[in-house]
Amino acid sequence: MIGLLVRRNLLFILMSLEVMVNAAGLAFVVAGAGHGQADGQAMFIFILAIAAAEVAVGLALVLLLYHRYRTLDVDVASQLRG
Amino acid sequence: MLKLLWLIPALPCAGFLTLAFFGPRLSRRAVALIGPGVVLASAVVSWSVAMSFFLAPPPGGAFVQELWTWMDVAGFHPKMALYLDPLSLVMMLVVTSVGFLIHWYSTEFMAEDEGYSRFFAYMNLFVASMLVLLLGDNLLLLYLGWEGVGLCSYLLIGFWYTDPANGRAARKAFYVTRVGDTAMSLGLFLLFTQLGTLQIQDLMREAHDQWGTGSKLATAAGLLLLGGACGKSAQLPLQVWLPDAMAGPTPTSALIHAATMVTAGVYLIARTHVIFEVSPTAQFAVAAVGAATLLIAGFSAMTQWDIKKSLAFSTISQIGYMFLALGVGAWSAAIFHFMTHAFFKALLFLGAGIVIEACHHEHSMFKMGGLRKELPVTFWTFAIAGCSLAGLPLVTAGFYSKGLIIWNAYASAGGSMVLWLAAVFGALLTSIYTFRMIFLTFFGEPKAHVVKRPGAAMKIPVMILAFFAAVAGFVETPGFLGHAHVFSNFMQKALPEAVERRGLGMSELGSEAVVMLAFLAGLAIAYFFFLKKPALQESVTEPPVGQAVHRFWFSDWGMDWLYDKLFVQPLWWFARINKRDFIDSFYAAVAAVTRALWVVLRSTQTGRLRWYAAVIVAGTILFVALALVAKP
Amino acid sequence: MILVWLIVVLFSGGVLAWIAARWNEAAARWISLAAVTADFLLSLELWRKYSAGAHFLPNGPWLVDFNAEWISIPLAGVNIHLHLAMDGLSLLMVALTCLLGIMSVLTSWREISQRVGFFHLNLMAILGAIVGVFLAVDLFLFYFAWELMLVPMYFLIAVWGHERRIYAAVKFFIFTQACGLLMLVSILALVFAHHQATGVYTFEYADLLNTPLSRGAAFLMMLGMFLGFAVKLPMFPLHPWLPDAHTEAPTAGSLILAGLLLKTGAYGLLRFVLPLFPEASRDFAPAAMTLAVAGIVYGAVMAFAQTDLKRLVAYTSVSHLGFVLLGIYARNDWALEGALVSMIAHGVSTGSLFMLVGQLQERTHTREMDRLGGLWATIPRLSGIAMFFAMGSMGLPGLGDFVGEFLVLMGTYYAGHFGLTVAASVGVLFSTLYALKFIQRAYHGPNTHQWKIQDLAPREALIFAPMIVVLLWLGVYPQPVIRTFQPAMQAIQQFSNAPGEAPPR
Amino acid sequence: MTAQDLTALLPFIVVSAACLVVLIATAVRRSHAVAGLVTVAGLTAAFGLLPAAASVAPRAIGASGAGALVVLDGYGLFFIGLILAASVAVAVLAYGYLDRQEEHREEFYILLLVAVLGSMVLAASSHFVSFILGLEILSVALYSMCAYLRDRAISLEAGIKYLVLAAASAAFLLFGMALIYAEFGTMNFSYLAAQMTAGAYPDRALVAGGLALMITGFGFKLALAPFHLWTPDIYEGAPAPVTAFVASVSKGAMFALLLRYFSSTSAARLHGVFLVFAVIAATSMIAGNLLALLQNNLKRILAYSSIAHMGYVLVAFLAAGDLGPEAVTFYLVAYFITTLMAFGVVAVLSPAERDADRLEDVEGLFWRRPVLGALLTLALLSLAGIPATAGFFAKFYIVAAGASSGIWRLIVLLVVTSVAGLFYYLRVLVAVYSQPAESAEPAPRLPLASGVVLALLGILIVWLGVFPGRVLETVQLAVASLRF
Repeated sequence: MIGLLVRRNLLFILMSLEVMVNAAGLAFVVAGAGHGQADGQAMFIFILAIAAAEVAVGLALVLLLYHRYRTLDVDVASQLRG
Repeated sequence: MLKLLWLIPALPCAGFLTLAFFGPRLSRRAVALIGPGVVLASAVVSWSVAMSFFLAPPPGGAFVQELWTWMDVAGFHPKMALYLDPLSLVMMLVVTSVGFLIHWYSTEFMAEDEGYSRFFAYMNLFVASMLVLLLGDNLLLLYLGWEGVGLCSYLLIGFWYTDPANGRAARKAFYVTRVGDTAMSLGLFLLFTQLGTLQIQDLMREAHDQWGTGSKLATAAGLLLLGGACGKSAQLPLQVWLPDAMAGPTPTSALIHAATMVTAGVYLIARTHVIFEVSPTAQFAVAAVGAATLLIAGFSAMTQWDIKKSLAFSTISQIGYMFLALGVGAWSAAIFHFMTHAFFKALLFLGAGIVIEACHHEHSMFKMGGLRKELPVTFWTFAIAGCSLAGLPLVTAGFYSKGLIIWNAYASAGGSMVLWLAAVFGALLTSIYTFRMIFLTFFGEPKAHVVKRPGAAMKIPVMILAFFAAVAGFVETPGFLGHAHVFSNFMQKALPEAVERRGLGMSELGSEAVVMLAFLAGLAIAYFFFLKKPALQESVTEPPVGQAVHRFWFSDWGMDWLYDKLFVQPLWWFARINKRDFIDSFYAAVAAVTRALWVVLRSTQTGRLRWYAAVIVAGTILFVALALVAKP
Repeated sequence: MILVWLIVVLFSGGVLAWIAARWNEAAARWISLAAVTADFLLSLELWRKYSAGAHFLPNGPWLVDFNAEWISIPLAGVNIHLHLAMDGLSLLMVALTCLLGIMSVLTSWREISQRVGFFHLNLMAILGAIVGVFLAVDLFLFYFAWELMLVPMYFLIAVWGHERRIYAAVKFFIFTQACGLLMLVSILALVFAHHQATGVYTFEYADLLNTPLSRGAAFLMMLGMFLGFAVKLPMFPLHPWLPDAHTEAPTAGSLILAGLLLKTGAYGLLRFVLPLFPEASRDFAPAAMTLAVAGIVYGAVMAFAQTDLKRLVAYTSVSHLGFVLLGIYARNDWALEGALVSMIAHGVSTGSLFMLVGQLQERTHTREMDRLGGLWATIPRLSGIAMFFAMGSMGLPGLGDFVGEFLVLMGTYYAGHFGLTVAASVGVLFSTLYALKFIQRAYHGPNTHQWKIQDLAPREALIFAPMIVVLLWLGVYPQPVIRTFQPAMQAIQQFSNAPGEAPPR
Repeated sequence: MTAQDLTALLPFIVVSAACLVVLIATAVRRSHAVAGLVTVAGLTAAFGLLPAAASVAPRAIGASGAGALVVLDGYGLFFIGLILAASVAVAVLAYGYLDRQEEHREEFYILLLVAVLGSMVLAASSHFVSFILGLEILSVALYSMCAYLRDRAISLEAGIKYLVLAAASAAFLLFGMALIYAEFGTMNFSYLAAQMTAGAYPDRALVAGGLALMITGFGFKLALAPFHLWTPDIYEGAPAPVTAFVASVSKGAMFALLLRYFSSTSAARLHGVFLVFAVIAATSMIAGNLLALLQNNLKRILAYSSIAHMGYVLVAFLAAGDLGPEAVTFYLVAYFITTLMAFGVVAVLSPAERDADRLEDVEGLFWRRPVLGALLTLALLSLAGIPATAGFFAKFYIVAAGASSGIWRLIVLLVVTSVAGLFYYLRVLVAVYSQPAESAEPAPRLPLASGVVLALLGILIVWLGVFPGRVLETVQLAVASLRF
């Protein structure tokens, strides 16, 4: 979560997002283990799939950003305000 | 014949309507015919009604003609009804006859004025509303006439509207009379809520039965009605408007500000005399107001240079006499003085009109002089009226009516020595300023050359009025001069008899003698000051004290300045500063606050991604904390 | 069924006029004129039928009743009816609406030249909504019509107004809508309180009348509703929207604004606030009356301070409506009767004053009194009529306003508020100030700016004839109006008096 | 998966089939007309099959052990119907809008169908797994739809912002779910409800924390107060039809789930959670209305007003008793129609290169295009809650619900903020009715299909405003089935 707030590079933001989602997945696995059910792991697999989809679209957007602004600094894309 | 009573106010009203709507299209001749003609017709009808009233007096001495119910709201049902009794009969006769003469006079006086039809329309409306006032059966109808008359005086004073000064004088008149009317309307509310009716006759009966003498309610009602009367009749607290009202054309001053309207107050108090009988304090107040006004106006009249202003002040002081008479309980004397005053004061104004017209609209008496030879008819009629006003003994009507009032000021139930002295001193003042006026305008060397001779239409009414001014007195002569009580006997049915008080220090003859003395003294002083040695005037007014006194009296005892400072300035000041309605700024402030909030919130929309993420995280932390902390 | 016709005729007239305007604009004007006159005749016919002996229908003090299903939600037990009903009060109000409606169409004959169709659509929509307000007896329908009134009025001011019309229109909208929503909250609170007591959701006026309410709740609800109506009837602190809305609205707009919209406020107070919350309004009465008197005096003084003609006339409405409010809260027969008569008289006299100022503005293109002056010479007929109505608004006896004000003041005096009566009479005195200033500045005085303008054409003078007649008739013989209102007032009195307290005689 | 299950799932099947067909069609030969037609056909077919699915309702579908993943009851079907109808409107508007673009227009429909599928799953879900799956399908499709017009910089920016923030809030949501799963050991709403009502959960803090975290997820998706900062940027950046979709369908589906989740587990009655929701509602009403006061961009005004409207709906959501859910559902229906109308008008007006969202574009619209002007006025009046429009009755219903459950402070706040709200609706209205600036370029030709849709929406607004009885009945039926 800290990475998301601190870093300016879009790639790094995507990476920190991945970490956050996986952390939630891990929490599920632990919860599942606590109750001795397999649901936790099943949920984790779903989360992995979702994270993958997100990253795919994210990278596509990163490409577009670089193509347009020649930089990965996310603050460059802040025309919309007010 | 009595059935035609409703015709009397209806005729002038019809005249007003025709002139108002079709006036501009009618020729001058037609307007001159309709205006006075209608009033003449009304005068004729009122005389015939008077005749039938004399010959076959209706039962109970009064005749009521009901037209329609005006309103009927749960117990309050004033009717549009006309009530005729000796009091309103006399008033009606005077109003219609003097009214007609003045109309006839003004056909020529206003000849070259462009608002000709408008003038006669207003005059007819005035006569109509005055008659409604006089004949009104209940106080609400009287109030309707009362305000109508006020409106017409506003319209007529401000007749030459192009000059803003006239407009201001007209508005001043309306405001001051309106103050009086408000006091009167409060009186009406008090009377209705306490006694349950505004019908004058049963109001009087109720007042008599329910209120014991000296009851506070009666005093309050009396004082409120007195307030109304003072407003309309320009008595002490509210007399500032009458001198300025002279801005109107002279016939209007003659009709409204001399003969009829200003005496409406007298009529009101006479009509509701039971209330004043029930509360002696109110009655004494009337007497006090009368006496005070009488003196103040007398002094002010002496210092005026404008002939009409001087006449205006003399009217105020004469009405002061009438109030004095009402105050001491000499009801019929007051009405008698009203009748005589109407004749000679109207004549004085018409004469002044001729003089002003003759000297090319010159108002200042000091610039006139020696008109005796050029305007003989005017001079003689003016002189007769002047003597009648001053009270030339035995011959003029003024002497009898004023003498009667002065005698009653001492002799009658409410009378006292102080009042009598004030009345006598007033008589002295009256004769001084009257003769001052006559000597300044008609005697001495001619300063202004005469431009315009009065035509027949102006001379005949003046002569008729002069006749009445002289003759009218013999109707009511004091004891030692033939003891004729025709007038008071006639009034007997409507107004109670003035009762003599016991232990009188002096007889009627004595008081009449003193009055004659006062008249002669006044004549001498005036002759000595204004004709013999004009230089003497400067000697009086030169020293600073004399100058201060002169200025003080001239400006109506500083009343004008006082009211201006007290009421007019603060209102204008408030109007200037508060044009933008300060309540509005409160709502503007609310709008400003919302705008400021908007600016603050807008700044949160920075557009930077990381700032958004930070806010989301902060929000989450806050809510988790909130959820944990909150009690289950 | 006739009640529905009253509303439908107006709305359909508006739509027809809008469509007709495509081809020629005069047709649009004629259609809307026809619609309004038809309505006027309907109301007159109703009046003739019912003014004689006002007999009641079985279900409450109504003369004519129309009830139809509207929104019914059987599950939740909510059934809102399209319940229109007319009694003496609403009959007179509808007649006034139609009369002023005709006047507004006539005055805008020449004044509105662009987008005539849309103008008449709005005009008819407002009139229809106002008639709806006067007839609605189901609280939801009343609120529906109440809000519906705002939108066309907003358009009227915003599109056809003068310089600062946007500011004025928005201010008008927000003021009325804010308090309207407050009213909605109190209506709903009342409905739910009724639901608690009787278990059924109903917006029916008759059923809601005697819902048992705790003192505090009743006061709050009453306050909410009172504010909703007080803003429309510009009570003293809530009045700043009125001068702006009036000055910027076109003549027809300000005529309807002054003549009718202010009356809906007073009508609401009479019809809903007094009967629904008897004890609460009795406790609140002294406060309301003081505010009313403050409004009278403040309105009069502010009118005196203005230099813009329309703002002056607008402030006079604040003062006159102060009288109506005073009358309503004095709660006895004379005051209520007086309030009604002055409502009608004010509608006529101020409406005509606005029409006059409109005509003047059309000719001289200015409303500033300082630039006018000495017009009597050039336009005697218009100035004469202006003088007549100025006298009317000053409360000259013999004209409608005086009868109303006199009765109101008498009622207040009888209700024991001596101080208030004196203050109100001083207010009347101030009314002379502004009336005479209006005449003096505009018509009298020297013609410094050499105005050479063309006087009222006979046709235009004809517009004022009925108004003059009505005002005079009200002044001299107001009996028919009073008799029609009598039964309705009895009903309101009987509802609005707490069971224990006998109506003050 | 018995035959009944399949019939129940028919709408889902048809939509995914439509998506595949469009995929293959564009792969074979790019034709905008075909893609558009298939999408609309697919959606209407799904809508048509709803009664068939309703015949077997209520069906709980999912593995027997872990409890029903998806439950297709009256409530769910009602919202699915609502979503499908809205999507048809969006599709038609998009068709008109994209027609003016030059290249690659077909992929949009695939994304649209995916998003619709996601929101349908969301509306019908009753299990954490189906909840997160539906949410992510919807969100991922939306990321690319926002950034669809690649040549516009603001579109790209909107896409990036939406992706990052949505992903972050999804993470918080997941973590919250994990905490609740850790406490109760089950992810199915009905089982959760059973345990929660029992009230015997030892570790209250865990549950409260979990719920709070979930609220972030909900709050972000519904653009409620503290999480609303993204809304104006994405609304302005994304193309008009997409904004319409985001503003209506995605919020509607999310709120359906919120309502189902919280009314079944009656978690909202927990004092802490109630307080959180009250604070959110208050701040979003205030922020929403105040932010839009002097805004000049039409889409941003509508964005802020949608924040405020979500605040109003939250007030109804907090109202206990039977009126609450009804008010929410009815308000959502009215809100759907009005937002679609407003954004539809913007979509129809926008030329090829940029969206017509500045106030100048709408200047004097009523005199240039009377029909469009009237429709926009209707939408604005409905947003402002003026009678004879759906918005009025909806707002009336909410205040009624609030009054019945006695949450007076929120009601008064609602009244005050909605008055502030009037101001900016009037600002737009003034622009619509002011004199048209001569320089304004002629608005592009009104495509027939979108015209029909807009007209239909206009009629719906008025119909709902004047005779809401019919719709109210269906709403009540749907809500009745919610409390099984």
